[in-house]
Amino acid sequence: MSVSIVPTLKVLLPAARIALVALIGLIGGYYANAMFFPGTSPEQPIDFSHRVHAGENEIPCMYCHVQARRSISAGVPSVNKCMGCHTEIATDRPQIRLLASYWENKEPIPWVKVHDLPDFVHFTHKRHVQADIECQTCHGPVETMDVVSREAPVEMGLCLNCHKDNEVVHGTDCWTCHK
Amino acid sequence: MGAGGGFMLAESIKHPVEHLIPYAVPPEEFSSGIATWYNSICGMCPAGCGISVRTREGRAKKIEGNPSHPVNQGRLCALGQAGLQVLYNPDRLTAPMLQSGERGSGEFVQTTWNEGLSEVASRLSASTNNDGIYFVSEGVRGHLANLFELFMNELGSANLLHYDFAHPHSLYAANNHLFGERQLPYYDIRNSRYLLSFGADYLNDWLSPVHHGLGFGHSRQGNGDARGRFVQIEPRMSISGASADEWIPATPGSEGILALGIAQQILAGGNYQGTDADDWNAALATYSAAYVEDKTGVPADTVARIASEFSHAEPGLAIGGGAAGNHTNGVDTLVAVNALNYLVGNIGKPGGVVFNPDPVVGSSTAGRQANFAAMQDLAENARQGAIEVLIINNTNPLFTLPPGAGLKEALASIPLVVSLSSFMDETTAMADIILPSHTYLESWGDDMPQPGVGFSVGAVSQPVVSPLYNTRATGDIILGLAGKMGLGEAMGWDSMEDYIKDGWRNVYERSSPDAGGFDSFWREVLTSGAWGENTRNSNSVVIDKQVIDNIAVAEAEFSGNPDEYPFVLHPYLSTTLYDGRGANLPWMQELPDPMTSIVYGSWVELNPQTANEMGIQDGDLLRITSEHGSIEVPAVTFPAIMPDVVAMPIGQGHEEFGRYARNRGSNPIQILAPNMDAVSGSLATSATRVSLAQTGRRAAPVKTGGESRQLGRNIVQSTGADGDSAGHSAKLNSIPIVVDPA
Amino acid sequence: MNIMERFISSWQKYRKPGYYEDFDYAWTMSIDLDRCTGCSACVTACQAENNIPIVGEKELAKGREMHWIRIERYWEGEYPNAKLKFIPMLCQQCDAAPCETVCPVSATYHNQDGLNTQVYNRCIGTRSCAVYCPYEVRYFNYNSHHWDSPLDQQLNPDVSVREKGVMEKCTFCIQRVRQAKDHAKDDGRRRVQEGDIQPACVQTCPSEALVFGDRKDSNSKVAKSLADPRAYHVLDELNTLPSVVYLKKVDSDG
Amino acid sequence: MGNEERQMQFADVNDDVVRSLTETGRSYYIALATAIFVMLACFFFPWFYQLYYGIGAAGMNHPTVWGTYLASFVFWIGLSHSGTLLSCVLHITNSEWRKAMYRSAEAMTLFSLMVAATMVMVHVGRPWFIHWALPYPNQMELWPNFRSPLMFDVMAITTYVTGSLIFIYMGSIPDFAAVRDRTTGWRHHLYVLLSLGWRGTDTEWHRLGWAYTFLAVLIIPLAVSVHSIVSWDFAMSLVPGLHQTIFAPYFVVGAIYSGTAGIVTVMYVLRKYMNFEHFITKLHFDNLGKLLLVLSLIWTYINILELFTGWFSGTSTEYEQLKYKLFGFYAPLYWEMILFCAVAPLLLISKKFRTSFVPMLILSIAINIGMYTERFLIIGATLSRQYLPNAWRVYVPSLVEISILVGSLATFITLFLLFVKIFPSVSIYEVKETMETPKSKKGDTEWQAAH
Repeated sequence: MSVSIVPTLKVLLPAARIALVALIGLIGGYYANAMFFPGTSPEQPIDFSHRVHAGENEIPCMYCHVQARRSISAGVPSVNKCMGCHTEIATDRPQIRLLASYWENKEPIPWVKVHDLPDFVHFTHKRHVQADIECQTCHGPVETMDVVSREAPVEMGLCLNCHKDNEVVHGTDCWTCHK
Repeated sequence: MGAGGGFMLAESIKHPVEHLIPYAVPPEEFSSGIATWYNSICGMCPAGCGISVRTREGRAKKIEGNPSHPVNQGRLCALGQAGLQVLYNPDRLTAPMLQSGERGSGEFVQTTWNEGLSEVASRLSASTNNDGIYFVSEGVRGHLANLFELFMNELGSANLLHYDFAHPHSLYAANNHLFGERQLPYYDIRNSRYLLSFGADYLNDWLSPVHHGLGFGHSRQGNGDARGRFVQIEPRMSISGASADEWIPATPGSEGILALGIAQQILAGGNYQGTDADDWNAALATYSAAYVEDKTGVPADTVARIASEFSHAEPGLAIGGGAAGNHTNGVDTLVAVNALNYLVGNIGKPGGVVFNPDPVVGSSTAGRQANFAAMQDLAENARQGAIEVLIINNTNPLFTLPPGAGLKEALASIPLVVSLSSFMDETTAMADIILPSHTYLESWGDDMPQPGVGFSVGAVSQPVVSPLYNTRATGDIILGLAGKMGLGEAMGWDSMEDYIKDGWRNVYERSSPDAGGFDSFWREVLTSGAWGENTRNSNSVVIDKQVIDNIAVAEAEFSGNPDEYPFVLHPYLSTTLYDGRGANLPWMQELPDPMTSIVYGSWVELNPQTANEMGIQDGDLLRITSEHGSIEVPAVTFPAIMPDVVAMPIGQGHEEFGRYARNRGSNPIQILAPNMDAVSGSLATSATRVSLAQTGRRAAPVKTGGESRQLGRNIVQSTGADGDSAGHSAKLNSIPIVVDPA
Repeated sequence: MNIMERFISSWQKYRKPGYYEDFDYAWTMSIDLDRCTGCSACVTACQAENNIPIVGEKELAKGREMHWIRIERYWEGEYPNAKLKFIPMLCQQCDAAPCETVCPVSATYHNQDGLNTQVYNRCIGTRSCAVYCPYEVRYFNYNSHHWDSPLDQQLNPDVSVREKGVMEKCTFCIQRVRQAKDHAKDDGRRRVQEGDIQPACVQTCPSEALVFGDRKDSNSKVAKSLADPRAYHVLDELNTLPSVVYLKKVDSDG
Repeated sequence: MGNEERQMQFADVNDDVVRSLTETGRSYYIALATAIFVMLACFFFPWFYQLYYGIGAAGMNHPTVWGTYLASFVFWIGLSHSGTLLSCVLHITNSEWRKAMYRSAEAMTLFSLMVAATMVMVHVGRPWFIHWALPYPNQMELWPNFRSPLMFDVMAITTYVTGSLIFIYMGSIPDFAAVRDRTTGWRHHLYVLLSLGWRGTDTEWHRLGWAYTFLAVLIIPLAVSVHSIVSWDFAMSLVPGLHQTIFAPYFVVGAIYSGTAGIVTVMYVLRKYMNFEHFITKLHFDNLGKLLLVLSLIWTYINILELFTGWFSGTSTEYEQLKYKLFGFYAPLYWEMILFCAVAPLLLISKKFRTSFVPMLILSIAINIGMYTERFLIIGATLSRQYLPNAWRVYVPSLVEISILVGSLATFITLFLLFVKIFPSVSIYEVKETMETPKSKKGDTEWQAAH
């Protein structure tokens, strides 16, 4: 009787092929999704361009996101803040008209959140801004984006490395961010 | 297939979409992520504590005591904390409604404020006789009270009633009788060395519990070595009784006799040097130690001991209320108790009885307080058909009145019942028109706490959040009605805020009007949340002879004869639900009762011996029967209650009042006899005899506590008064005290 | 520093007796049993501050209460000499905490404030910490709780809402501690001072039975009450080194 | 029956064993189907419900936060002992009688360990994060807590599983080869893979023997350590009634005790339904019986010690604990345990009892019921009576818990049923070692006639 393993392997070959194809498909599918439907740059109610505002016109971030320096949340500008300029500037453009219509009906604009941390992470803009951390560190080069997308990997690793490099006091204590 | 799998995998780990929604126009003090604090007034009980409410993103997050308010000085009780759940209660009334089906059927249709108001207004103007208009409100003070007065005067009706179940009518009457004071005095527990409390659960529900709590703590440990001693006299141990150094059970209704017995001992001990000592001796002759022991069941030597301790403590303070005041001889009792203060001469002294000035705003509403008699008259008039319109504001008489009053039936013959309540309580369910009012956290108001703290105090309450629903502040509703009825010239303010502001100009005049004009004063009051003139008067009184001469305590009368109904029912205000207004707050329902650790539901407490004799186990469902009805409640053995007394908390047993309160437990008021105190006409809640019977069923109440004995494990350690035995166990080497490195 | 070294160092750190003395704060609560009236204001205050769920009657009947601070009651004697004694029981923030050693994922450990952390998002729910805790002050989320709208609008944004399968417990209101440090930083102060922080329970206590502070600051209130001859620890014999100190009830009748 | 007297031959062994693998009766399929159905209905369905609803689906409360799940975990770990452990001990003491039963015993070890692992998954509140209990580098830079007895457990059990797996597999290689040569079709291919090209040369036999013994020696301390560590999960706490030095030996003995009883049960079943009458004989039951007797005596002794120390300590905590165990809410369970694990086994003194199969079966099952109760009491009864009387509360398992317990049993049976069709459930070559060379052909025909 043969003790050779070869015939068995022959038998198993087709099964192995199928498994291989499936695996490749799995990996391919995963990256295909990540590539074509990244979901890191969601569609916004108004095509607001950070490139135009922050980039070309060099409006400082804090001008609109006033809260950032003194509050845990940077805060989105209220509609009347937008209208502060756009009652004069570029009033004819369709997107600005859209904005104006929000303003007339006194409706808030339902912006879609791009950089969203889990609810158990208590991040405070205040401390980081006051420590002169560039907004771009976490938000990526926003001033170059027409549509804001999540580029910097805002994950625990990022926070920890930064806290370590800057020797934040008790920066790696869990309760610094998780309460 | 594999590809699909991978696709789904990637899909499944994606973030959910969240929105960032900015204000169209943000309010000026708003900034996202930063908390804003507003000072206001607590509306949960009549004590009138000051609160500061923490808000974030325009929502109330936490209520804390207002440190600058002299009543509670930053502290707050459980019920006050739970005020948030009044504001955010899922069962609030959200819009004006009209009764669509039968009255009480609970069928309502929504309507607009305009319609609702004009409907009520037209009915009011159409009323043929003005006294046919009744306004029954919860006890309110300050400008709201004034506004009600004004409104009713304009309507030409005298029938404005403030109805609170727990209002201490007897105490008012007693003080008036003894000292000739219309206001309640301020009992200075903080500085007293010896507190003698006759049935007053001062740490839980009596007058101003939080303020008393502060006083208690300070008197206990705040005065260095001098530690205040607390003695509680009551048939069933209350929270205050548990915290007291000595708890003395006395036969229900005999507290007054005990007080006079003590008084007699004080005189006999020659500790009273007053000129009118002889009058007192004459008046108290009958109350010999033996007589008192016979009537009260308190040993003669105990009476003597307390008398001497009390009179030698500098100063001693005697307070009375709660069950002691809720007997047919309530006023007598409280007169006797307050007389003790007179006899030890602590009137107007720190640690004694300090008389309150009249409130600055809202001339004392005590007179307007409806006692049981008044409510019975109301019911009677209704039956006569003399009532055309009944307006109810945030009070719930159908729940807090014994059926004996017959109010529920009487309502049937009132053509129009209007409710201004924020919740669908029993009474509101019977209304034809509901004009729901704001909660106290959404509306403007002001308050002069009664009893105050010995000096004039005022506070303003302001809305801390924008209204959640289509409701209106009570004041604005009244003003609205006035407007509809063309009472404009008399009541021409366009909002409660203006009215209050106007009113406070007088206060501003009182207090040095140099401080940069009214507006800055007003801003100051709003930010600090309180205003006061912190000087206590120290005037004493002389009790005139005939008051002394006919000082006596009649025997308490009970309904039901002792053979048929062997037990005296002792209903008490629930620690967590007060008089039932807390029953719709989940936090309060889940807060374990400190004495029994029971949550959700009601129970009846009886002495372990009694339970043994009757073969009753904890959790057996008992039927409690009085001459006026019967209810079923689970039994709980309670080590500190007299064998012939059964106690039951008030607050549960709602038929309406939202999902958390409805059909839970039972309401002892339902079986109370309509007995009254002869003098004050207030309901004698403790004057009902009952009988217990096993139903054979079990319904063990939900408890959070297990075994209630220490089994020698020394968890709650105690030491002798002189701090002995503290030494050896005080080796706290386990906590090193390190000196500040900085 | 490589992983192995880190293991060793952290191991030694927690083995060193009195390691907690190196921390820059030692938050301590003292509870005067002679002042405590059992009014339970602290319980509700805590529930409001820390998003403690409304458990519901059914769950409570199963014995799954969640109050981080609870009032334990102990009867002594029989009628007519019955006495009732209250003792507020909350996480003792032990310096030698049994719960810390057992958690397999280090969801609970001793942090720089000298407190027992409970990191909800790290917890996998073995519940061993609750078994190891002799004070029974760790509470487990047996299911996901919900707040009937709009009750959820009250939830405190500074505190995470815990999901099912997670252990939770008193944190000495860490969010308030953090905030106080934050303000201190804004004012350019190095340390938080006495009175900057009051946990919800301490803040509301009507009889001022609860006192909170840093015992390293030798003239803080708590440091004084530690020196009080009435001071003691519950279950001191277990040598868990609690940061909650109780002051004995004065029982004048022995 | 009655085959024990008859002289067997090498061929018969192969025949029987291979038959047990290839020829499958309807009864087997029915049994398997039932087992799988019960497993799905009673284990997986309630578990998924619990995943959705939360641990609240079980009856646990505050402060009794551990319940039957952990009890089952300890129970299965316990059952796993004396499979491999016993087999090792007997191997290095070369006791002949081991050879017929050790394969199935080791299989038991393996499967009960698997079930135990699933019990952990069922027990924890958030099983979807269970991997955090394993040390692996991650961007959170977080590691498990190596001070935790539970971590020791993870390590110990994983090691033990690997060890047992290698041990049982190595022991079966020659048999795989034997079966490989007697089968065709997919089975043949399967065994070709499993037998790793075993030829049966002297070197191979020599190496195998050496490695086998070596591993056996290694596994003994490992097995002992595993259950000591399991006991530390409890003993390292401060809980009165758990915080005891005796716990490690107590658990190890208990484990071997219940494990041995388990083996008796399994062997009875194999003997009856796989027609192994002539491999598994009175001798085996007799020996196991003696072992059980000894173990039960040691176990009883430790129990008495526990009571004594509890009483002797004189502290309220220990004393209440004791009172509660003996006369409290769970008292009936306690006395049931004493009856099954301490009293009943005394019957084993009589040889007649030890060598009669059905009574032994009943006793072995009773012992395991008793041992499960013991684990339940250690957790349930102890946790509900701790330091603060005010927090005392009774714990009653919910339906979900009970159903999952039954389901875990079904899972075990399923695995075992699958095993007997893939593994030769008695060791062919070692049984042969125990046999003399064949005599006449006569007996053979006789024997075949007997079938």
